[in-house]
Amino acid sequence: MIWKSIKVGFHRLGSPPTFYRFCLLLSPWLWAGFAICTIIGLYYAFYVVPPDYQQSDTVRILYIHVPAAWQAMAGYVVMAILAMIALVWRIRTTEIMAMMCAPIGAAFTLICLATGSIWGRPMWGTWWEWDARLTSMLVLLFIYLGIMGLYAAFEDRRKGARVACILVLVGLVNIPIIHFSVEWWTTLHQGKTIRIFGESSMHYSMMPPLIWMTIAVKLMFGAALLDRSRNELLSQDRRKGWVAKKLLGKGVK
Amino acid sequence: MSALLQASRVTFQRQGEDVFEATDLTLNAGQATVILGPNGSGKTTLLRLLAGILKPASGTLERSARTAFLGHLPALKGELTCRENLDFLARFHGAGTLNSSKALARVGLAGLGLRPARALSAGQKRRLGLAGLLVSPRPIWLLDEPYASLDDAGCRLVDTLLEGHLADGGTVALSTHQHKPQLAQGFQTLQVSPARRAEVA
Amino acid sequence: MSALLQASRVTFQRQGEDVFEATDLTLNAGQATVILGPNGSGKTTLLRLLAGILKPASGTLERSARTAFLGHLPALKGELTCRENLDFLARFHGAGTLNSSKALARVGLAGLGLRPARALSAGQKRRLGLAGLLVSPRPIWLLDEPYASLDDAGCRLVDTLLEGHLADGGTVALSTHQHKPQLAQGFQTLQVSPARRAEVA
Amino acid sequence: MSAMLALLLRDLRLAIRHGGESLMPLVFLFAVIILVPLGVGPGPNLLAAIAPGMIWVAALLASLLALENLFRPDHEDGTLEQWWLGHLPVTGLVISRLLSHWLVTGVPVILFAPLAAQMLYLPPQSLSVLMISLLIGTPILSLIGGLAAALTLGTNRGSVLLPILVFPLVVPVLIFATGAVAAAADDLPVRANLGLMLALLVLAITLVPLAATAALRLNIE
Amino acid sequence: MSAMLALLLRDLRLAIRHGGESLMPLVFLFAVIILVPLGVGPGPNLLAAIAPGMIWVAALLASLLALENLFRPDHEDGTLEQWWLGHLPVTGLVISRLLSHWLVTGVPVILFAPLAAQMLYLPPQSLSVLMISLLIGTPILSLIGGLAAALTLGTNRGSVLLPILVFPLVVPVLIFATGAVAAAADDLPVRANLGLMLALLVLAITLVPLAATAALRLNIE
Amino acid sequence: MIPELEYASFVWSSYGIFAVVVAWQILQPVLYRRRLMAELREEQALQSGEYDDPNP
Ligand code: HEM
Ligand SMILES: Nc1ncnc2c1ncn2[C@@H]1O[C@H](COP(=O)(O)OP(=O)(O)OP(=O)(O)O)[C@@H](O)[C@H]1O
Ligand SMILES: Nc1ncnc2c1ncn2[C@@H]1O[C@H](COP(=O)(O)OP(=O)(O)OP(=O)(O)O)[C@@H](O)[C@H]1O
Ligand SMILES: [Mg+2]
Ligand SMILES: [Mg+2]
Repeated sequence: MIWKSIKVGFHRLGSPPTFYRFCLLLSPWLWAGFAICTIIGLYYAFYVVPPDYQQSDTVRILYIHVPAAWQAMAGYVVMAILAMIALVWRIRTTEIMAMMCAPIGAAFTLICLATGSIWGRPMWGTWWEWDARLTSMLVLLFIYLGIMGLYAAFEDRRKGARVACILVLVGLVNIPIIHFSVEWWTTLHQGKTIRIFGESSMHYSMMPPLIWMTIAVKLMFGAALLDRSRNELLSQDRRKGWVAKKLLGKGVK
Repeated sequence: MSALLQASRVTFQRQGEDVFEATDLTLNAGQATVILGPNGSGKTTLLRLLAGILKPASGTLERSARTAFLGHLPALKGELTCRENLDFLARFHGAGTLNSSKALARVGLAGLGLRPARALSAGQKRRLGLAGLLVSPRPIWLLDEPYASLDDAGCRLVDTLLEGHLADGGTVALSTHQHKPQLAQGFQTLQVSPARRAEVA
Repeated sequence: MSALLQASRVTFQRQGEDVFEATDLTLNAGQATVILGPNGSGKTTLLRLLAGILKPASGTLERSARTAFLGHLPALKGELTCRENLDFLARFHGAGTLNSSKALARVGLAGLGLRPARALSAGQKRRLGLAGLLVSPRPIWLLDEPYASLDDAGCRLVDTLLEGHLADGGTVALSTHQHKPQLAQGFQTLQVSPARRAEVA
Repeated sequence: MSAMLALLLRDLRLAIRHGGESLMPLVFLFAVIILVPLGVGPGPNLLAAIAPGMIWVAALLASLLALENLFRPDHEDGTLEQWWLGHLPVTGLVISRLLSHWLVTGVPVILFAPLAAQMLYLPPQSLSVLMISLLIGTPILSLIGGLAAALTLGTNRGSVLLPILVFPLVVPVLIFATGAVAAAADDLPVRANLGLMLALLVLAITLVPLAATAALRLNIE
Repeated sequence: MSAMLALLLRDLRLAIRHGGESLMPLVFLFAVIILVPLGVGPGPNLLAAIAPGMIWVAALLASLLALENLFRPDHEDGTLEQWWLGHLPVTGLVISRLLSHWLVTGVPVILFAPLAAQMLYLPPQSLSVLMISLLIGTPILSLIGGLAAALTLGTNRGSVLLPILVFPLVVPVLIFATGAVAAAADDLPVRANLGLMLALLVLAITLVPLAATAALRLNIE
Repeated sequence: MIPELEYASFVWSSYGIFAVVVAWQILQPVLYRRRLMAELREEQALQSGEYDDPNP
């Protein structure tokens, strides 16, 4: 029953003009939410939170490092879900959305790696170490890049998307490895300190900016995803009737 | 007459466009089908669809017997000898009553068993491909231009092979351009027509 | 009539055995020659000899003009687009009056210039091969089964290309099986006969 | 089963008859073994330190090298599309092909590793760990490489992508493997590294054949 | 001339579009640069000692790797026989093909050698010698490899022969080259080694194109 | 707000990277869209025959 309604919903969104309108309407709201959350988050991060007694001011890196890390992983999960739907039901809009997740996810992975590395210099005395967490995160970046490259390498965009979706699903195994690497292997990287349920070993005063930034980053992911998907759809369907209609009509925004 | 293969409203898409118009086709035991159409109309694509190599974008396809597909590409390994190629096919698809040597003799390649496949002439390669059909019993034959590069004797050979296969309860669909099969029981034809492009409104 | 290519008593040997009987052949400007013979009789070998790809084991061969050879193998790079393939041929053999786009249009491939050659159908590949003859002016055309895989329109296309080439003072030798050329001025034929095996004394 | 066996035997026959690839792994191994002492000078300690890295690099390169020929020739001569004629499990054929890749590129390196280790003065207690790491690791290389080869088969830009896809995935394997051997040389525990590799192997074995089958299917269109 | 140029340009285009081979030399180089320190541990002296050997092995492997594709694809799709249509000097085409092999396999290694040397702590005074040895040596690798590829083109047992033919011929080159770099590191004279290499290069340049042309001619029959 | 200047450069460069990457994510779709629309309009104009040159 639920499955069916989900499927129907996807099919309705699967119609290119509807999807196009959906993206057009939703994305500005997401951008606005992103802006607001970021401002609040940055305010907390710089004015409210005291420096850590151990890590002093470098702890402020956490407010971008951790949201970016989480989003890099969450973005991958979203992409994998979309890829699954695309492969099973062959809905074109989900194919496109899955593919468009990759560059955004790659961007967040890059942020996580860069900030982590910058943070590591004062904390661990090294920019880089081949430990399990760091290595698996680097692998995530390359998987993202591989997906983008694979998609771009096909002339037939739909075929490219479907092949790349297979890679997406295979690459999914890397996500739990990233997450649990600190528990499975002794690593330089610190273990789990933040819990949503139960006692978090992080001081409560550090939580608000982290939460705000996390939400901000999620909204941004959604907004960028919709923008990119809309572009890609337009570019793929450039010879289709509905695009021409849009162009002839009130002029496309 | 039993249907060995049944396709209804099958289509195939490349780059989001249909290659040919939705097609219905039934291959009955003992009956031959000739697929006609100009270059690039989609005959090969259709045969590959029927063989199960491609997945239809829409429509349904039912096969109730094993399938052999002989395409433009030789599907032979040039480094292996003719006999090794046939032995491999027999083991890969399951051996039948005809062994490799007999199959070679049947298609007029007797004595070439130890020759590496790449040292055959064009027509001999096609004949080796035909021999591959014989070493393993598969009721559905899908042949893409089986007459290409064959001399007159070769064309007659194909006709006799087809008649034998049909008499054994097999079925065959083949595409061809210049030479039409000469079969005692005749054949049905299917004209492939390229899909009209979606109009820009 | 001037002879563009003259072969006298040429033979070719594989593994110490002649492939075909010693052959005489003269290709005159404006004249077509059709080489006939069953599969494996040595037509391809003879054409490759005439083209200079193989060296005759005995006999003499004189060519007084540039030669184009279109064989069973496509001599195309599948990764390159149709236009890139033709551009390469034009630069490699020296460009003529027809540019790549016009040559493509001439053989019925207009609009496929940006398609990688491997994504063509069998007949379209053969047509691309024909286009390769047009981009660079070479008076001697040696064509190995130019009609293979072509539809009726394609066969007529080959005939018109041949007539145009002959009218320009070129010459052509071609091998064929099922379809014979339909030329206003007719053609001479050459029957290739496999060499008799040296008898075991 | 018999189809898988037939394919495996034919692949090995072709490798012997045709492929320089079948000797290349050993060429690499011995190029490395001969050249490294020349550059380093015959100091046993130095050589011992670099031995596992060298042997592993040889294994990786041998594996990478043969990837282009894993599916492409079969694609080009039409043999690959015969896999889908319906009465055979294609995944089985993919497994058989990957197995023959491993037999041709991985096994020779494993077999000659003890000799190479000896020539590079690897301490005996590390040798067994090196062998285990090769046994676990080289199949991973074949599996990952096979997946990448299947994914890129139909692309225009072919295999510029291949190393990009393969490299990030196999480098961790090499890091863990050489880490294990280095740990063994220092009498440290090697469990963690080898366990990780084993986990990767299990993952690869379960995922790759299915994913590669799906990718091939899409690419032969 | 223009035919040679056309061939060269097309070969390079194909290398970019199709061949993973065009990235493989760099993949090798970086596999070596990243993995060796991991296997060896970051001791600058040790790394410096093995650096020239490693870089040279990468160059050798890159060159060997591409040999199978030097003439075989052209042979199989019928492009090679077009070379003999009479109005072109085939030796020129062979030279052009060898040149493109060197451009694709040798030059990237040369270009990235300074970076690799840096990362492996090669002493600066050896770098220039390393570069010179690569400049002289990599064309020799391409030439010798090209000859072997031409010789083995038509054989049935294909390229099991290839490494067997190539290896004994190129190992001396590698020994002279790494010897020269090692000598430079110890401030010893390098003339003798480099001179020998230069002699080899001259020899190869004069002999190989003709011999390869003859071998190809025989093999396309 | 950052009393200890010792680590300021680390913190600021982190935030800087974040800002740059986010900005790029905002900008890229917009730029791509511009190019795409220009292309589409041109194609459209070509097809409907009312081609007006954008650079008169
Ligand atoms: C290049 C280096 C680094 C990388 C690639 C990296 C990667 C990651 C990733 C992927 C996560 C999310 C883990 C998850 O939730 O499953 C994370 C979380 C975190 N990282 Fe890093 N990190 C790096 C350096 C650092 C440094 C130097 C520190 C501080 C000393 C640090 C502190 C944290 C903290 C506190 C968390 C939240 C932990 C939690 O999950 O509760 N990271 N990092
Ligand atoms: N791999 C491919 N990618 C894209 N288009 C292709 C591909 N293969 C074929 N086509 C196109 O699809 C159409 C149908 O091709 P197909 O090979 O089925 O034709 P065909 O009827 O067999 O022609 P022929 O008589 O020349 O063999 C052709 O227009 C061709 O250009
Ligand atoms: N590379 C080779 N090595 C050994 N024998 C060969 C080789 N190529 C062809 N032959 C043999 O030489 C004979 C002539 O071959 P050729 O290709 O010239 O025949 P053909 O007349 O072109 O035949 P078809 O009509 O089938 O194309 C054949 O018997 C063939 O088996
Ligand atoms: Mg066809
Ligand atoms: Mg022939």
